[in-house]
Amino acid sequence: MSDLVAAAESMKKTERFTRANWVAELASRAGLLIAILAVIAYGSIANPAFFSTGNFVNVLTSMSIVGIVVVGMTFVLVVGGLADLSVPATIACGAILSLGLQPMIGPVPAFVVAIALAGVIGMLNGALVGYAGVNPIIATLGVGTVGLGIVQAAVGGVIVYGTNPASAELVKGRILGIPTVVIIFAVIALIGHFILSRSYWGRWTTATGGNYSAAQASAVPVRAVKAGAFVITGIAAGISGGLLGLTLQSARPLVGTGYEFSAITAVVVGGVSIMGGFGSVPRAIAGLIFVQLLTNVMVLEGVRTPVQGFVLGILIAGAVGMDAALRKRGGG
Amino acid sequence: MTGNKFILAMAAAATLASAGWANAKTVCYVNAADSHAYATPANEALQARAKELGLEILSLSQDFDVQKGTEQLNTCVARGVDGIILWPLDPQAYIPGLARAQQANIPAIIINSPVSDDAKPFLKSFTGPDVYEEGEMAADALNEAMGGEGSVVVIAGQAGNGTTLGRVGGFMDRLKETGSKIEVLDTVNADFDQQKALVMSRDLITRFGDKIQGVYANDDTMARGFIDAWKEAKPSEKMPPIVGINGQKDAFESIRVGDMYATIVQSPAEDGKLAAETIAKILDGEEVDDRLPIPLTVVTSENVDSVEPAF
Amino acid sequence: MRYLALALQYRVGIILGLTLLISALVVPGFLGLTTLNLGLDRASTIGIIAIGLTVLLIAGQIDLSVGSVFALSGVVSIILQPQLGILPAAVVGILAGMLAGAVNGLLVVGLKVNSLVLTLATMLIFRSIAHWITDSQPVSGIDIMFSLKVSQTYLEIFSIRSALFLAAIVLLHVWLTRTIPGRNVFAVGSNAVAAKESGIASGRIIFLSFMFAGGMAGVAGVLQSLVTNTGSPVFGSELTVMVIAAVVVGGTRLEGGRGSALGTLGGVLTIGALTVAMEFQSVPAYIQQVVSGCILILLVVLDRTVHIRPGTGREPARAVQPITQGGGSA
Amino acid sequence: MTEAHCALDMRGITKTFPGVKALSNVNFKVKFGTVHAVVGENGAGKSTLMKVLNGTYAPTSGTIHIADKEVRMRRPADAQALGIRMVHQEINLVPDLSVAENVFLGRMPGRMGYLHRSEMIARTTAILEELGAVVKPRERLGDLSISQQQLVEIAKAYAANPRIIVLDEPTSSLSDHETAALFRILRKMRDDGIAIIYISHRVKEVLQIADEVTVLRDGAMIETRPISGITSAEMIRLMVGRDVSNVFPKTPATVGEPVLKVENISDGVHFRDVSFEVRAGEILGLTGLVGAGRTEVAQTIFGLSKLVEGKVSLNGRTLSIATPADAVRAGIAYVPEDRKGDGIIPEMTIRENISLPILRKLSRIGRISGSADRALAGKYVKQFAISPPDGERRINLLSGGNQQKAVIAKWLAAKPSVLILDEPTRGVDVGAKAEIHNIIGRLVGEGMAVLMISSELPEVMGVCDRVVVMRDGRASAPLSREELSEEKIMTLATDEEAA
Repeated sequence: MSDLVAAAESMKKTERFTRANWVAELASRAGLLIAILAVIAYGSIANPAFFSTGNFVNVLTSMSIVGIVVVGMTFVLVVGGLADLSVPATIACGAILSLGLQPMIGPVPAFVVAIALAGVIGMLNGALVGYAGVNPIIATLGVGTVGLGIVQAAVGGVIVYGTNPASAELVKGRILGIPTVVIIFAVIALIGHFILSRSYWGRWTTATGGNYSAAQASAVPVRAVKAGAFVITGIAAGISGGLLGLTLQSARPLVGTGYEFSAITAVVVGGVSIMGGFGSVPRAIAGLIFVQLLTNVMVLEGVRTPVQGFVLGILIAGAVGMDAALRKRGGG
Repeated sequence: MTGNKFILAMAAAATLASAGWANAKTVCYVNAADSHAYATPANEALQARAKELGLEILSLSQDFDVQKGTEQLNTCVARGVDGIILWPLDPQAYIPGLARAQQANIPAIIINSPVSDDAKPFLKSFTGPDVYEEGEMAADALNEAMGGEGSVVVIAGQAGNGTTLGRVGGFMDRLKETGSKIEVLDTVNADFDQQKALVMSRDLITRFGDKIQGVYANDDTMARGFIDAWKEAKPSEKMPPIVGINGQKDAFESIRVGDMYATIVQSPAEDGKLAAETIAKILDGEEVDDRLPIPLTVVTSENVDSVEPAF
Repeated sequence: MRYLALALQYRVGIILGLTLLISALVVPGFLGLTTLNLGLDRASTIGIIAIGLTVLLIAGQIDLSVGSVFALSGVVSIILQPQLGILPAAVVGILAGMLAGAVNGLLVVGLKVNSLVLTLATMLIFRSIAHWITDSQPVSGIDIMFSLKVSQTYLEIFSIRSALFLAAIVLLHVWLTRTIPGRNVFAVGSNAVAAKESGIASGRIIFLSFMFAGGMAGVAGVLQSLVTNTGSPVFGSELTVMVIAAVVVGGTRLEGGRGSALGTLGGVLTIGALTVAMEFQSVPAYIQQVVSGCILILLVVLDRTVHIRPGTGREPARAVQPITQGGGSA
Repeated sequence: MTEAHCALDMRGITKTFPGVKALSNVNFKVKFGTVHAVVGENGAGKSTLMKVLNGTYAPTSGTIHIADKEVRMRRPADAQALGIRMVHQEINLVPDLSVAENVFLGRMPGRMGYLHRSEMIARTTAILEELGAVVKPRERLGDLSISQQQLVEIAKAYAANPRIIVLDEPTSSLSDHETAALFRILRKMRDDGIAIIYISHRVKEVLQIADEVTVLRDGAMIETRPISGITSAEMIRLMVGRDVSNVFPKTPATVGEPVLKVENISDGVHFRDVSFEVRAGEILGLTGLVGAGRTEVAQTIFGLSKLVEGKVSLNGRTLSIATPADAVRAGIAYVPEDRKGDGIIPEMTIRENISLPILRKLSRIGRISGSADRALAGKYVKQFAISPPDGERRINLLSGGNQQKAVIAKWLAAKPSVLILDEPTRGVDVGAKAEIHNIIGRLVGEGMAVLMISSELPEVMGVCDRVVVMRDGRASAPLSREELSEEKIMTLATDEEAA
């Protein structure tokens, strides 16, 4: 969100060539903030239960797990990698391993191994997309299908239960009144934001997505950078899956279903361009916050599940339409 | 008549297809999924029992996809198997397939979930637990726990899914039937997913707060989601009575510590076994009842130590 | 190298042949009319949708919403049966599919947005509408005997569905290779700029391709609903991935400009044969997933890494690749 | 000559872009049944004029008459409807369709949508035969060589039965045999009454094929003359036509040891057997016609394309360069020709663009030092007077010249020992051009070795210490400053015998 405030400030400093440009810029940068505020305003009026610490903590807690995936997915979109559809497999892998390996090697090593293996799935995606040049949709779809199949074959139909209540308590507990998962999410988001906006790897990521051949000609190791985005997403999804397993204390192969779409939705609604080269973690998280608050309000208002899907669909379509319109006008 | 020709063709195809097969009778088993907490042990039990009975099982997995299942039913008919066991995921969609099976003189039974009455003529039997009945039992249990009045939330499975339809339908119908004063505040779809149930329960608790005097979850996984949400939101308050279905191990645990009021145990092993035995009987020419239930047990704190969890 | 190139060109045929060969060896009684009939019938739902998607992918676009359109059309065609009668309702169902496709096309062409994300959105929207109008309950048709008639087998090989699919494939083949609009679809997908400069209305072609894809998904959905006498909002949720896999296995390029009806036929039959063979052996669904996933990856990696023709220069004029670069590049 | 013979009459055409006057009051007349050559240096306004003619640009002022009727063209389709066909130098065809389908793209013969394939193929075969092209009509276009594709482009324009056909450097990728065939068909088209506008650098070819020639220079029409009244030397003089020494002040520098040395390199496709060396404190010019392989040489040295044969060494050390990152590490920098495509990351700021190649050096434990980053950008923004002087500006909002300065800054930041500049002043206005030349001069003054690719002869003449001329993938021996003359370079670049 600091990004948005900074954006508003830089708006004042930078003069624009035309009015249309100015409006486009404002809409692009502050639009989401306004939308979030609008949802909060509506929610507060419509339902007294909405504007309460308890509810906001709930929303934060609920979005933390998918939020970690969002951080990774931001890298994939920014680098021009379209989407990582293998997330459900990676999450399942993280959840099942982090619980299933507990009795053998203890909770912490199990968690680490789970994330490492998720990273390996990410590397496989990365190798296919970055080095072999396979279309990301097909590559991640294929890897995801195979990965999920293997996970299912490995555990059969068995629900994997946690055996270490202490680790569950740790994850479900609160530190200074803030749920631990929220803190973990915040830390990962900060790290992701740092990498994307402050580190050379992040700059490379943006450059590769912005203009692949120019980045290549500028000595950026474009293939590695592209692959890296998928590794980052793999690791993020692994962490997400691990935490999911620990909070639920149970894991099934299909535990990660739908997370890929939720993550893509948040990132796209956040205004990160599907074409790559533009976007930040705070933007994506603002998108996530918006979607989550909207869902929260809808559930509180008793809107039926199918209608919620409808609204979400309209939202994504609107977001990409706006992105396209702004791009045209912004002269990119 | 085309019908006759049709059957003839089918019979010819059947001989063709079964040529080279062992003499053992082959039964086609269209199951719900291969990798699922309830379905897997049920499948395994069915396979094991069938083997004992000398049946060859051709196991096809729908993977919770009705469309796939209807086509698999065609595969079974065309394969000219001796019998069909179907795990329906939809009350209607299989009827034409079952009708074709009948035309081909292949006896069919269904397990685990009911289908609409239109399908009755095409079925020899319905074995195993009835998701609709489970809904009814859940209504009774909740009615008892709440003294016949109060307001509840229903956490349902996937919208449109056969199990969801049965378990919600049975529950609602039973409440009406018994004249219970229990009022349903809202029904949400949490897709049999613990995390989704957790997230939605948080919102439900925020929305209704203490108005939630009881909870009915379509399975224990989602019940668990509600329990966790309640503990987060109101750690000091007493848990409202929660009724789940399936009889999972952790649900038993919750009942023991008082987090949950009841679950309904259905044994997947019994479920599978009964189906295998029933089809074996039919193939031996015996008459079977059109409804062969397996015992469903409502587990509360009273009997939790004497009943085995389902899985 | 020459043999490799040749092998690569006909890889779909080879994969299909291998699948059949291995199946015949492993599965007793696999080779026979029954299997053919079955394989065709099993493949036809995927196949009919794949026909629409083949055209769309050649034009350089993608539609993730076909699974939802499939459900929506089916629901519409069943729910209207009491008012309109079976056949008119079926027609309306197909029209609903075309309308859904038109919405996709209009948004992609009009807003110039990336079709991947846009159809991700409409996938949610169309599915929601299907849930909405049915109240999430499956609806059943008025005449079950009609369903039986629709799903009958003729000449021991064809069901109406599979005959329709094969006929459509032949038509598609003719259309794609022998007609001017068909060739123009390739031109738009391969180099939209060059096509436009030569006076081809690429926007209209893309729009119509979307409409066609929606219509075909509608046809498949309506047929499914007629065969099962049921319209359910949950139908087809797993279809899209299978269809895209079948089309891509058939050698159609996800970035546009390349693809063929016969390739799609090969891809669809491969997946159909694979499914039937593995089901005959009671191979668990998850292993089936692993196998088909591996085949998919193998084929696309081969496609990317081995260049069929050595020694020729690079491709002329950077082709516009809407899927990877966004739809609005015209 | 009656007016009815006048196919095209462009009167008083002026075209201004923000800040640049690309064409000023150009009068240009072409008769039916003639081949009319348009010659001029790069940037003389030829391509702008042709874009006005084919409806891509609307002229700022002036009128266009086709066959004596005034016309207005808003888009290329309008021009096509009027019977104007362009053959671009860059191939713009559909790689996945067959040759015949490309020839008839947008106009395939058929009835009710059904394609008359045999007719299309027969007609294509006939056209290709007339052109003397060894191309099969059924072949997939993407499988053809570039020169074959070029022929298909020409065949496509010809097949449309145009009234006016514009060919932009059509022979740049054709062999002698193919060129001869092309001329044959051009003559036939001329005899059929088509007006042919022939844009070329190759003076010899112009003399061979054209009936009339128009010389453009600096956006103005210099002269139109019948070909019989002009010699090659005269034509070159008219094209160059300015006092070279004043425009490009050459700062004297002390030339030192060889820094970059390439020996017999080839990439297997575009060039072969190229050798030269670049010495410290010197600017080596690499010139030649477009398509001669200059850019490919630079890209190969920089690791963007694969070196198949030969040796590249820097300061006596043989290099093995597989990627640009290797080249940067070794001390080679490359300012690419295609600024939009390869030079800038449009969505990024000036600062982010400048520091891209050396980000790792600016970083500690992965984190980019914000102050070092800003300082670097600030330094170059100031030093190069990039306008607006704000490193936080998105680079695609700058003018071409300022973008180019930023791209050069990007590479200087990497502190290379050799700087390769590929057309560093293309599409840049006069003021920025001078600034860029100053910068280059300063750099060699500080002892840097510079390899500069340029098509613009005055620039090459004015700035370079020695010049290597390329033609058809081969490099000439370097010419020293004393040997340099525009005529000599032109001859080397176009003449078969001299190379």
